[in-house]
Amino acid sequence: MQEMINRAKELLSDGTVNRVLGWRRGDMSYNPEPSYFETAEDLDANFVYNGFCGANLSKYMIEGSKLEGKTLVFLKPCDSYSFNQLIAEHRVDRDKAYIIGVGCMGKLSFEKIKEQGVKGITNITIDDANENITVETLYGEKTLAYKDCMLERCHVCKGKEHQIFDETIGESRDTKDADRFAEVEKIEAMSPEEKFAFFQNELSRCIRCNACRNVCPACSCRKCVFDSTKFDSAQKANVDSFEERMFHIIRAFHVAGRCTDCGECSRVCPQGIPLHLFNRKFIKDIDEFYGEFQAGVDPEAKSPLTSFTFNDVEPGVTGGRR
Amino acid sequence: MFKIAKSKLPELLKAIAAQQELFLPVNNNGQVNFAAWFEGCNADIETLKTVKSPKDMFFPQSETLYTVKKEQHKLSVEPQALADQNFVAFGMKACDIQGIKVLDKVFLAEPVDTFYRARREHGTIVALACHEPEESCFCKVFGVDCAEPDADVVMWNANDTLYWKAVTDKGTALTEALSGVLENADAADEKAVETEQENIRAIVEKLPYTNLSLEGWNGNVTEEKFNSPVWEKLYKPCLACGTCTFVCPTCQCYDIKDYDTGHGIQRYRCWDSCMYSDFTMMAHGNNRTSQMQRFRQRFMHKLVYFPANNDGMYSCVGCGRCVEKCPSSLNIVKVIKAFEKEAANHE
Amino acid sequence: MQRIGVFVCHCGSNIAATVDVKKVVEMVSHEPGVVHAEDYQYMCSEVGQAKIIEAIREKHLTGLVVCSCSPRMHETTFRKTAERAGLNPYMVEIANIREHCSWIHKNMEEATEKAVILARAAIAKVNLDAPLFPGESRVTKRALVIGGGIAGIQTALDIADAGYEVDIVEKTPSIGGRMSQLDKTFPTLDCSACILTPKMVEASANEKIHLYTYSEVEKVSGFVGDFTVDIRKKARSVDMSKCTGCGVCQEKCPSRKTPSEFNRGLNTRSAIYTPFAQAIPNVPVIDREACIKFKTGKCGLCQKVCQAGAIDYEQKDEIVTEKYGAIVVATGFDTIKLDKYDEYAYSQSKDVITSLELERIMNAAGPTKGHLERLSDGKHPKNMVFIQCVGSRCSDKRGKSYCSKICCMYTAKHAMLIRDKYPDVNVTVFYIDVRTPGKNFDEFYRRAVEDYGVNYIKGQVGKVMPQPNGQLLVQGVDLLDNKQILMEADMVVLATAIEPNADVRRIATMLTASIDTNNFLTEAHAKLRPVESPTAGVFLSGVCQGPKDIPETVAQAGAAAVKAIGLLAKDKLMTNPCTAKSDELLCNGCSQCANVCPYGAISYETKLINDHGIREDRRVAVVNSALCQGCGACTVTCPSGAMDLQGFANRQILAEVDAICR
Amino acid sequence: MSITANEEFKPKIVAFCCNWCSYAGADLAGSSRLVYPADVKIIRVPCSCRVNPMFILHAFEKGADGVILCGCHPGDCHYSTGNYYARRRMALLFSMLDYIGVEHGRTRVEWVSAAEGVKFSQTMNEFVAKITSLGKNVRLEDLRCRK
Repeated sequence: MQEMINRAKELLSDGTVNRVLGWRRGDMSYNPEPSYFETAEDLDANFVYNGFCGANLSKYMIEGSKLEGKTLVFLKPCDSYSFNQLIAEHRVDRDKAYIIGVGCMGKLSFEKIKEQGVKGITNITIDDANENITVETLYGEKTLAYKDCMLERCHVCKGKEHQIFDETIGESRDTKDADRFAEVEKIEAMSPEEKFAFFQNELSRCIRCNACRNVCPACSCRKCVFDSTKFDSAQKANVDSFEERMFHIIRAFHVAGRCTDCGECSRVCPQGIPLHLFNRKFIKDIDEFYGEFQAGVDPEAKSPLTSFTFNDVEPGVTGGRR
Repeated sequence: MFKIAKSKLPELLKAIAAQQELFLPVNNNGQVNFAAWFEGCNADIETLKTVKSPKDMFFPQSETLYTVKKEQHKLSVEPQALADQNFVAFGMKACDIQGIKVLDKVFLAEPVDTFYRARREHGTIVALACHEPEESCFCKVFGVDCAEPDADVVMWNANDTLYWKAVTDKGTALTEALSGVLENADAADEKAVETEQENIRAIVEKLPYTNLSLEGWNGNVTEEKFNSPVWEKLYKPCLACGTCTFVCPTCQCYDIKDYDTGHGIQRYRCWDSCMYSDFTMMAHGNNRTSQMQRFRQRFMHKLVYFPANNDGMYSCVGCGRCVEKCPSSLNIVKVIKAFEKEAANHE
Repeated sequence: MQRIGVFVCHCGSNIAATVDVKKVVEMVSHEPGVVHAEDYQYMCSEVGQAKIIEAIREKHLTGLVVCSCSPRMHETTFRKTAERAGLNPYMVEIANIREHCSWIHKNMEEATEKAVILARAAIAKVNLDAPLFPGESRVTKRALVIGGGIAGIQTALDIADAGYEVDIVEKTPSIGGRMSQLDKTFPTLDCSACILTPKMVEASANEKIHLYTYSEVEKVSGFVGDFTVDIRKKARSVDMSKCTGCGVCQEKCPSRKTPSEFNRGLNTRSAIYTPFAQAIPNVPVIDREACIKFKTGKCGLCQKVCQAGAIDYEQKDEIVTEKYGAIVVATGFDTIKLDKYDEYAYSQSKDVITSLELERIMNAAGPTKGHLERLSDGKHPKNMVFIQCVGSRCSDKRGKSYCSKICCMYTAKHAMLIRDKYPDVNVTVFYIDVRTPGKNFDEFYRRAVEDYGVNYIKGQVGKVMPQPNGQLLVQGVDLLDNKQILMEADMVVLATAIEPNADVRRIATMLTASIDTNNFLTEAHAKLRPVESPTAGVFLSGVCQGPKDIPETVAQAGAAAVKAIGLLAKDKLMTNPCTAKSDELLCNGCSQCANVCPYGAISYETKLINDHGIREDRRVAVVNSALCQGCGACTVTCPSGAMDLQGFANRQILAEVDAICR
Repeated sequence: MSITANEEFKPKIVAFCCNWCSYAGADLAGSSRLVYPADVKIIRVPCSCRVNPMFILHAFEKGADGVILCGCHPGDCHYSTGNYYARRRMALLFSMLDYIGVEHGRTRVEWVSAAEGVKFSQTMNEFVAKITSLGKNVRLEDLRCRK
């Protein structure tokens, strides 16, 4: 972290960048926020980078690209896929960004920590090796394995290679210990009734807060079709009915072939809905139907839904069934 | 005062449900929210905070106001029936009850919102004191005592026992109907409750946000706060989602929309969020065009406009849901602290 | 709200026998917006149309629904009817209650109910219709032909013959193309030069035709009827207005080691050169890579010997910008590289040659002055082996999946010519299939076999092995006798697959014309619009679209010319108003729509947008309505719904769905 | 609302047909008097690529029991490439519908040329039979649209 601060100060002072986009220390151990820094003092006092800095800063660069001069942005390996995809869609300006790829040891989930019976957190310390975290609470102290507190997405990490950067700082650790499509396959194997019951139950919790959409770097529309009167789709009703399914299917469809599987949607869902299951289903189908494709690797690549071959599979052939 | 062993909770719930409709915190796949009771439901009174506040028992996220039907060239309007069934809101916490009081100010003031009033009248609130307050709680800042909620019935959760005290007539009526399952409490139990309250209050004192100062926030500082340069920095991480508003126990804004059912039009209202770009969109456009303005609106409303119109009552109750749920880790505490810091810098 | 009139047609008894038209009239009259509903025997008749016109005028209708036969039948009729009454023709929707209802249903109640629903859907759609107006764009009456081979020459001649100006851009120093390299042509054995040269002369003499030789297309902008093209005239280093074509410079040039492109590298040429004797224009160019003057600054011999003073070492590339109404692509082909086919020993032996090289060897102006001889030792060959389908019909990645189409015929030609001129040479042809679909083609091939004794073996050659004695050992298989063959040959000729000229990719990108996986330009419709590109105003001539022989190329060249003439003959183009339209406020500028547009109709502009008080420069999509054909692919690709299709708008289709489902 | 066995279930079926091939194929089915059930209602679109997945979900939301999309055969698209995009979009959408537990077969894509009146009619007969066997769409409808 100190290396990041030092480098950021250098780049600020030599005029390479006008500001730094990183994470600001929160008032709790677990709530740093994405933030801009413009002075060395501010960086020294408030810049933080640790396991709780899960937020993908690529999305902030859409607005960041409109600011005067260059912005130094810190991107984790998975964030860099999103940045590339945003370049492909002309939503960020490469020339406005100075990208430092930062290492990643896997990011922590506040929910996962609480799930392990932790209440009244007063302080969290992460050991140097990122093996354990010690949680001090009003009701006693607890040591948890770092691995058990990681976000789902880190267990199926795409790898710790930055897809785009001007320089890199910090080390990474391979955190992949699960199959990315295992959950999807589990659902695919269910009967239609079970599938329906599963999704109905998960989506029954949806409160239409749009956190999944607004945090998503692929959902970068200036005005979402679900907020627009253009399509007769602008509905905010939260009725225990088709509404949510429509929203989540269409959202997943709109980002299909563009979603880098950064996992932000699932991270931010206040109701813990595993939203990545929608996106990952499309990713899996695209891989199966049209050949492996990872959005955000090559900004020049054509997305699978804006290309075709003469002998693509026919609709009705269902992924995971063949 | 009465009591019941916690192990007998299912029986208690069943007995209540036999009397009235029952809503209570139910765990669904790890997430606890208020929901209608059903036999075998995963009732969860240990989790301190439900994800959503319990306000939608009184002010549902979506509700139909009336239905218009078309028969050839004739239109007819079918009014929506008001709630007419008694129900019990079981396990509400002190902060959420304070939230309902905030909503009362809005919906029970003239012109009265009849949908809301009907639900309030038919609802009996069975509160639960906060056994183990958490770090994100700051209800004390708003004068809420989570050891002694203000409700029809208050319960305490200690020593594997639920202690039950009827406070109002509604509460007494419910208690009488439950005489078959509730046991009478004795002096030792009274003592146990007192101890639990002391424990709770002691923990509250140790909470990190307990000493948050509201100095400088009142109904008379509109211009000063509105024009503060702090907002411009503060709002930056805001993603403009509605999480904070939708988990908040006091946010009361709603939108009214029509839904074409194919055989009629349902006019319904649904929660809206001042964080959304089309909030209060009118024919001429929008009176708040930037996210900074929308962000500012939310906190100005909670801490300045609402007290200005409601005898100094803040429309934040310190439940801390936004602290836990904001995707960008922004929240009202950070706002208050930022202004505090700004003020300190000026001195 | 619209004021809609619904007109229900009986179509004699075609509709009325199964649909209760009176009931339909009654039911639809309650629909929102409907102010008039009536039925009539034949709506399409003069009387029926008069009823519509009367209702439009009397009831001040703003939209029409005609419940009748298929819109494919009478939509145009009723649109014209509406127009006659002063209503915008696009305010008309048809409910197809004949083909889609009365003709396929037996039960009257059921059919009537369906007819009502179809009418409701049409009413719902017309309620959201907006008047549409076809746009107009002007036509520049000049055509550009890219490529100066026989395809380009013929297209240019035909266009010029119709009275329009036409420019040919040819990359090499002379027009003529591949055909100029051929010796004889099948199936009549005409001398290629004898039939091509007059065409070349005609093209250069025609005052409507302007030749840009040694030039390339650099940039294309604009759209159908109004293209703007930058042409790079490469520096020839010879002043075309002064040069007399005497050829002295070429004789005197001391740099003579450059492989001759025209002779496929079988011999060399001078640094200042014309590709071949009959070149048009007959003005040499200096190959600056080879020229001693350019390389070392010394020499300058050509300048000294040029009586006309035409040599200009200072000449620079020049960019000419021209406007065109139509563009014809005639970029032709080349043979594939053989580096992946080393089993045929092409790189190892001078005596393994391609068919095109054989053409040059057989040609009197070629490297051997037309004598058939081995390039390794100049000896007259006794045994020749021809191998067919080298790189054609190839299932693996090395070659091409398609049939090159011309090889069977030219190989028969070669075999026949060799056997005719040198009866002592044994000719063997290894083939997979012999394909001779064409006028007098099979007869031609049969002559080769029956009259000239060419030995055809069905089977493939696995390997050609050069021997120390200079012989070639050919190892193949005879599939009919099912036996291995090992034979000696003095020369082996490879019928090398042809592929589109390498430049076609660059040109297609500039024109936003699509190309297929083999780099052939795609036609607008494989069967019905074979000489048009999906990009309006761009036409295809010759092998750039697919393998062809000379007569087919000439025929297609003429067809492309006719299409171009048809375009140039118009003063203005009326554009289809049912085109896509982008809402600037919603557009993200993400380019996804342009990626799926088959017509290159979508471009992006940076514009100052006022989005409810927020003013900022944004990249937004702009649809060129002259190019858009209205397929709607972009509308679905657009996630925000910024892109919509006029006449088939999102809300209209949803309204139809609602009407059907309610 | 439940459908009992003896109550005759009349499915609501929306068919999107491209103007150039399938709509013409439907016309040919009509002029050839090839009968198929009246439950099928056709919406004309310029090309199969005009059909937004939202249209399909919207139809289900509003109470459709089956949605079928017909377009030109791959390679025959009037706009050259439209149906190739439609094919990918629908392949993914249908797979997703299957994934969330919608009965297999409620949606279908069929390529029908202008000459295939017989195929059009056969397809519609099959599709109606399939949807009838599946019964009412309850998984994708909006309950508010029920009568």
